Amino acid sequence: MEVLLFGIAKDIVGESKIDFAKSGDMPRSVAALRDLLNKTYPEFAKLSSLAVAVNSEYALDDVTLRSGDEIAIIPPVSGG
Amino acid sequence: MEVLLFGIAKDIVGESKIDFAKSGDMPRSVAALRDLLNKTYPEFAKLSSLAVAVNSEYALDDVTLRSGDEIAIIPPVSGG
Amino acid sequence: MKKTIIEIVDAIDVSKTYMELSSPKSGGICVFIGTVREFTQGEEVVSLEFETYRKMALQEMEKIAMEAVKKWKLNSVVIRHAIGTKKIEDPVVVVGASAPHRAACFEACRFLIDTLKERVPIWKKEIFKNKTVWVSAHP
Amino acid sequence: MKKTIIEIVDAIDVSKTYMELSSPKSGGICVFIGTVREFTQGEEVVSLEFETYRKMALQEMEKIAMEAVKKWKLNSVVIRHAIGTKKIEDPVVVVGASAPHRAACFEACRFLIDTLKERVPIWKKEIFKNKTVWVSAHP
Repeated sequence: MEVLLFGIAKDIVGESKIDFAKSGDMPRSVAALRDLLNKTYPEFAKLSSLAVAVNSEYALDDVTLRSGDEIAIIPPVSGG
Repeated sequence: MEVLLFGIAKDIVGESKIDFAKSGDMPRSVAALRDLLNKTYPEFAKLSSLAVAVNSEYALDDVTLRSGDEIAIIPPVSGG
Repeated sequence: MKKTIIEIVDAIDVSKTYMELSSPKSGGICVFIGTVREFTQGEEVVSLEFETYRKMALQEMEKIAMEAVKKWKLNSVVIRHAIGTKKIEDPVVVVGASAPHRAACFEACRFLIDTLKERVPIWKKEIFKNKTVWVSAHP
Repeated sequence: MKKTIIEIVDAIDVSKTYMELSSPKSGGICVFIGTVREFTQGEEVVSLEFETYRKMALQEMEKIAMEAVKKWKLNSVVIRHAIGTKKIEDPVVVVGASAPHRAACFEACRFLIDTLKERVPIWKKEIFKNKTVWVSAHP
């Protein structure tokens, strides 16, 4: 499972994506993904907000993650 | 004293101006001008509103008219 | 120095408005364009004819621009109205404002067109197939 | 048939927006242009860098356009955002709406830019002389 990173999220991790196939401990829900990110990269907890998109739609914490999903971390947006 | 006419006011009078030097009875105030117009051309009384400009500024009824003034009848505006 | 462009013209070139309003001090530019609509209250319009008391109209447009610049701290304002015969889809008026932030330019732009319609001496005649109407003349 | 134009581009040509929104059914067109301002909170900006999650951004922009068309009965909508490096005075976003009457196009245009800023996945980094800042990232 790949997780795409954008904006400050990319800077925090130092990569444009995280591949959970490599690390082995794939999170099963949006909430679990958030917990894992906050634990691994404490800088995430300092952001104004952090959203997760599953298959390019905003996803709430209870959404289940499947291995084929396109998952993205959406730090505070600032277009316009 | 000349009074400029625009829009429907021009259509009502049938001219683009009224020259009071010719007709002799020059009104002394905005109110007097309105009275005269309404008396001479009853169609003016049917308009939504009727403003008068003296020297290209909107003028209230009590404004005095002098022979050198540029006077204009302003029927309801509809720009834009 | 605040820039204001006030004009009454025969034909409006909308595409230049943006460059007239652009400024390094602005973060937002709002432009409104009024165009000739093919139907008015269900009746098909052939064309519109605009006339103006030019000297007074320019003066009133200038006052409106000044009021807006002062109230919303604008960097620039454009108020440009066309006169003469206008066909369906032709632009008849363009107003625009630029400001550091977007709220100011939106509010100012709305004020410019609303106030222009209230008090600038310009008159519009609607030409239909079988009649002509001076807009707003009668209740 | 309602016309909507949704794009993420490298450089915005503002001048074509008006023609994209023009329609015989419209009496009013409102366009908002967001540009790079030289100062942010008193600090001089060198440039801005925009990046996007393109697939999702286009989808969210499309949803916003559809919401606006439905709510305000618009004839057409444009939402166009630039990405990459933008210098002072460059346009970074253009949104516009056309409608039979002006109130609808103003309200819709404001909705388009406000909602874009709330939920479209585009990120802006401010480049100053001595630092860079991801806008809105921290409280």
